[in-house]
Amino acid sequence: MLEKLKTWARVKSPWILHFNSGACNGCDIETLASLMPHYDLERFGILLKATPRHADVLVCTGPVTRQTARRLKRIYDQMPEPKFVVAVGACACSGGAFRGCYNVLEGIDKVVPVSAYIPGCPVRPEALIDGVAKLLGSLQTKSA
Amino acid sequence: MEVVKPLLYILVFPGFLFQFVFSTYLEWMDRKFYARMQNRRGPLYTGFRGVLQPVADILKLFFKEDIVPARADRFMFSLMPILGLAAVVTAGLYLPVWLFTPYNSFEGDLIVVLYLLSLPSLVLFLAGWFSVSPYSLIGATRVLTQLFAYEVPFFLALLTPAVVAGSWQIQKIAVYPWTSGSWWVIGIQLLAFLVALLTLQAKLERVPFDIPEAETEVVGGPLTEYSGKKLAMFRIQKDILMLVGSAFIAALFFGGFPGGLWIGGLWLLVKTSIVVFLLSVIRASFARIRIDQIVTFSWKYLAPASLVQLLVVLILKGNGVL
Amino acid sequence: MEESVFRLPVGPQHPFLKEPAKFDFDIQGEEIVGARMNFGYNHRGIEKGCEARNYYQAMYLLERVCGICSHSHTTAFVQAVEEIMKLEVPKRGLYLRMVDCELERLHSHLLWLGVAAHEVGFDSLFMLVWRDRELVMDILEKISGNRVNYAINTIGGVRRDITDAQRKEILGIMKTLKQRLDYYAKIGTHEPSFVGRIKGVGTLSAERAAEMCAVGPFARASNVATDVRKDDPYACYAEMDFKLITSDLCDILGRVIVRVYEMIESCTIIEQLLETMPEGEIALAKVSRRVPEGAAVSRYEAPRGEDVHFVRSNGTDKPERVRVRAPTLANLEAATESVIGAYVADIPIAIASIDPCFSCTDRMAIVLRDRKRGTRVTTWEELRRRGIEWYGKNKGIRF
Amino acid sequence: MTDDYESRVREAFPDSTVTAGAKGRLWVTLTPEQLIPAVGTLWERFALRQLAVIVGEDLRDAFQANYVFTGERVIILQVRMDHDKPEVPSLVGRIPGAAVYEREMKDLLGIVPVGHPDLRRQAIPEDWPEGVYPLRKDVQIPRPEEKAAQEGA
Amino acid sequence: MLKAGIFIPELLGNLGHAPATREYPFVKTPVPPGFRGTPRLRPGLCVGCKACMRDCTAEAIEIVQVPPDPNAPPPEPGTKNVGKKFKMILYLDRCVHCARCADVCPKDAIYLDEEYEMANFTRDALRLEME
Ligand code: SF4
Ligand code: SF4
Ligand code: SF4
Ligand code: SF4
Ligand code: SF4
Ligand code: SF4
Ligand code: SF4
Ligand code: SF4
Repeated sequence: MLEKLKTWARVKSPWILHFNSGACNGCDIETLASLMPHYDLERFGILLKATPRHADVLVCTGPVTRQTARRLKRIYDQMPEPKFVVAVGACACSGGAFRGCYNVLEGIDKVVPVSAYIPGCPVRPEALIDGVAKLLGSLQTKSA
Repeated sequence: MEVVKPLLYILVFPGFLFQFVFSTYLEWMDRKFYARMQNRRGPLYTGFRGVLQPVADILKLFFKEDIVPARADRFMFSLMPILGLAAVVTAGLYLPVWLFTPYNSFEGDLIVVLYLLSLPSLVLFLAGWFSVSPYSLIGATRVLTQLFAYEVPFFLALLTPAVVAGSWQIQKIAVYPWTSGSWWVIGIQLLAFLVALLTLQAKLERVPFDIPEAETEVVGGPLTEYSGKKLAMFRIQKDILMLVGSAFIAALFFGGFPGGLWIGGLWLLVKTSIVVFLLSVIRASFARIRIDQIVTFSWKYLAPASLVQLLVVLILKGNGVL
Repeated sequence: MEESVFRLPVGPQHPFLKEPAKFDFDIQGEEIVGARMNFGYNHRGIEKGCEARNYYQAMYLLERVCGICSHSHTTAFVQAVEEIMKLEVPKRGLYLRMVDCELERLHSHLLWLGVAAHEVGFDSLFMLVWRDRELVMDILEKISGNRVNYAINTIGGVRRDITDAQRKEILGIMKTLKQRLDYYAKIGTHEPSFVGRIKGVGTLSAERAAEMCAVGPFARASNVATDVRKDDPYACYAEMDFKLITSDLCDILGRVIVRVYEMIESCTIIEQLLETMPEGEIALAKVSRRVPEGAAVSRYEAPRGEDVHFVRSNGTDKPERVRVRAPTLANLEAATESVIGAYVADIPIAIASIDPCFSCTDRMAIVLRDRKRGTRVTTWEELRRRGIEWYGKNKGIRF
Repeated sequence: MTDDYESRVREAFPDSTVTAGAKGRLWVTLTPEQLIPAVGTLWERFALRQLAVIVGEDLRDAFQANYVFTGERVIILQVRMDHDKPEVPSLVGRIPGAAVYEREMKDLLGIVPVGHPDLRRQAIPEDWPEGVYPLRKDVQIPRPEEKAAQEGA
Repeated sequence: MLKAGIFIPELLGNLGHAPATREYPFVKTPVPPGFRGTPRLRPGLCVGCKACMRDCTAEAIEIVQVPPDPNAPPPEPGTKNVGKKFKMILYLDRCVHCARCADVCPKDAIYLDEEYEMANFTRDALRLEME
């Protein structure tokens, strides 16, 4: 019962923190755009938070440049458990267009564990919503 | 029995449980109004139309890991959320909910409530201060600066109905328009009502007065370092503060509760909702002002306005119109 | 140090920055007395990456220098390559390129207006502006197939034509958009709390702007009439009839005004383009994959100002050297200066007012330091005495 | 098509080859020693003050720095230097804005702007190996490993 | 020039009409024609020239020859062997949807469909094989 309540609350109120680890901005704009009236992520209780301490889901864009890698790790560590990381965009998944550039690590999963990958360049806001919905769906089934 | 009754008061009605339910409902309404004004939907899928959204938020926070930053003062850091919550819940006990007199109503409880309502700001200041991170320190100083700016106009504005009713007891002020039969006093206090509304907004640290928590400037302000349960307590505190604040303003300016339990209850709901609606209109239609601007604003406009209002009421009173 | 100066680090992850960059501000109370910027968080090595790719791959890579002016970078690059190859792009192709370019300007300025509103906590304006931005995004998606990285350019022209139905639709949307823009111009200049936050903040005088080589709307808001579209017209801008918007307010309010009216001009340009669009091919049919040896510099007026690309080819199908100079880089220095003396609360909006984006800039570290506002003059005089004329006014900027 | 402007430029740089490119762009070759006076000439005779960008290049047998000045016309000063001695005089004294580009040139190509006041790293990370200049042609940077699972099939 | 509350009419007006929010994910938003979604291979058309592989911006395509099925009946004597068969491995986690592959393919064997909701939990799941 308590478990159920826990998952319910968790699924209904995922607060996100957005981190750009060297993205081209495309995915960042789309992340923001998905909070806007047309897509309105708040419908699902998703709020964009400013500090890692308040967040449940780290929405990370970008191929992880060498300079941001440490930051990314630190922000991840600052987040309270349970926490999830969503890799948004081709670059966050694997480096995308930036594969082979000398200053990128090619993918967030090189630095922090990733719970869901959303491919696209950029991901459409719809795809983002879809990805988050899939992640939440998996949480629900996992605990059920 | 003697023990159970006050306990019930504190924990269930009109204490914590009632306040919690009511206040989450108000938060939902506020978010909904705000979203709709921005042409979007707001919380929608948590419970009916999203009513349970605030509850889900708080519950989720309770189930989360609770981190105390290494640099923070552990004891004070943990004490603050509880203190803040206690203050607002106590203030809420004096809320004239319906017809029956609050458990511990007494002559002068208005002052006590005003005092209790400024406690959360102090708590916030201390919370920021003891979490020792640059953002929370700046946030904390801002809380304090802002406090000095709005507190005086807030007091003055709430003084008006007290003077009109000639009492310091919330209960009496609230029933005054009804018992005296002079409905129209609601009309002449509009200016004070406006000031009270704005200063309440400042107390709640919402746009345009959300300076201490300005996301784009100081991240999360005093609460930057809080997470998990403690953050949840702060959220409850904020919600209840909104409930208590708006219910008080509603009670003092719109009068009490005619017509028994149900109609009285409904009236409470309606008038509080109206105040919350006005608050969210304010939130939606302004940009955040700067800390120096709020100080000038409140000393240049708000304080004089509330003084003028007080003067008007005093003159009317002196001439025996009231 | 008279009073305790307290350091406020901002970034690289901070709500007001959509991109990673780090600033250190020295503050006294609420006043900023010093500022330092550290970039490089977004350095991905694109320039080297280009050398390992062929021209087409490099073009798509450069498109991803940044998603806000993705079209700007490809256009600047493609222009340079076409210059080396001496290609004559069909007129319809150029027109289509310009349509995209102006649409991009619209979406970028709308984005900026929203973000600027958000920086000062004016979320309702943010939401509504971004709602209307979706109009532009929808057009862009319809004509290019993607919302952000349009990939419309190709060497020798563009990849997609627009249909007559789309043309009509865009003209219709331009009308609505113009009305909305007029409305936002009104809000932006009349809403007291908003104006209160942006008026007189982050000022940069016309002389300083010219000296510091500021570009784009940022310079135009300081009354410097600079616009590559006018100064060194590329594509068919010489044939277009549009005004160069400037403002003499020199503050953030001026930047808001310039951008909003520029958007209205953009709408006008798009209308002209669509109405006079010539028939014909949209791209050259056959373009060699190898680019003859040579070098070219291409200038382009991106939404944020002048974007300069340098391309050197070596006769193979891969570029020898690609260099990107983003507009933000030219502006940041000036922006850092405009922050000093402001309040902490003004940092986001002052930095945001140049519309910074570090995706392609990300390379600098400025140290700006002067303890009290008074010392500015002294340093200034000192430097002057040392005979560093002109730029000596840079008072205490240490690189 | 030699116009008036171009002949004036040719006149101003007698020792250099001046090539006219598309759109009236002028490419002027220089040696490192000639750079500072040349910038002065541009400044005084042509009122070209805006340094748009400095582009460092590795031409394999030599290094070259291209100084792009924009204004009425675009003039590009091309400074060629030996591969063994990649040094140019710094322009910071004259144009503070050049500092950023020079620093980057140093970071990415190892071209040293002599007389630059502050040559800390700016583009590449702090833990980057000393003496490796990513934009040099002979530098190969190993790529990070793909995740094993990816390469599976 | 300043007018307090100038924004309020618009905001209150918004209360009066329906929000701009699209009902996604409950109602799918249609993508415009020409949308660049996921690259797909028409295996019958591919001749294995690998032009797409060479030009792919993100190294996202791999074209490999399918080993002939040992169980398949041997080609009838007299008929020409239909030829080699190819399959495409698409690393969807890398693809940047630039459509260069579709442009460059001489046989129009690649096209981009309209699929964009491809989120998944592992990168392996994003590796698509098309025969
Ligand atoms: S996936 Fe594409 S759009 Fe997104 S950040 Fe990376 S390059 Fe930009
Ligand atoms: S624009 Fe707003 S939501 Fe976005 S990062 Fe900045 S503060 Fe956060
Ligand atoms: S500074 Fe920008 S353009 Fe230059 S290599 Fe880095 S990411 Fe690429
Ligand atoms: S100028 Fe800014 S917005 Fe434009 S491409 Fe560069 S980083 Fe992006
Ligand atoms: S060899 Fe010639 S025809 Fe063939 S791809 Fe290269 S440039 Fe084109
Ligand atoms: S099909 Fe065309 S591109 Fe492919 S190998 Fe043959 S000639 Fe080359
Ligand atoms: S769309 Fe672009 S990135 Fe994707 S497979 Fe084709 S060429 Fe590669
Ligand atoms: S370019 Fe077309 S034909 Fe050639 S390998 Fe790719 S899919 Fe096959």
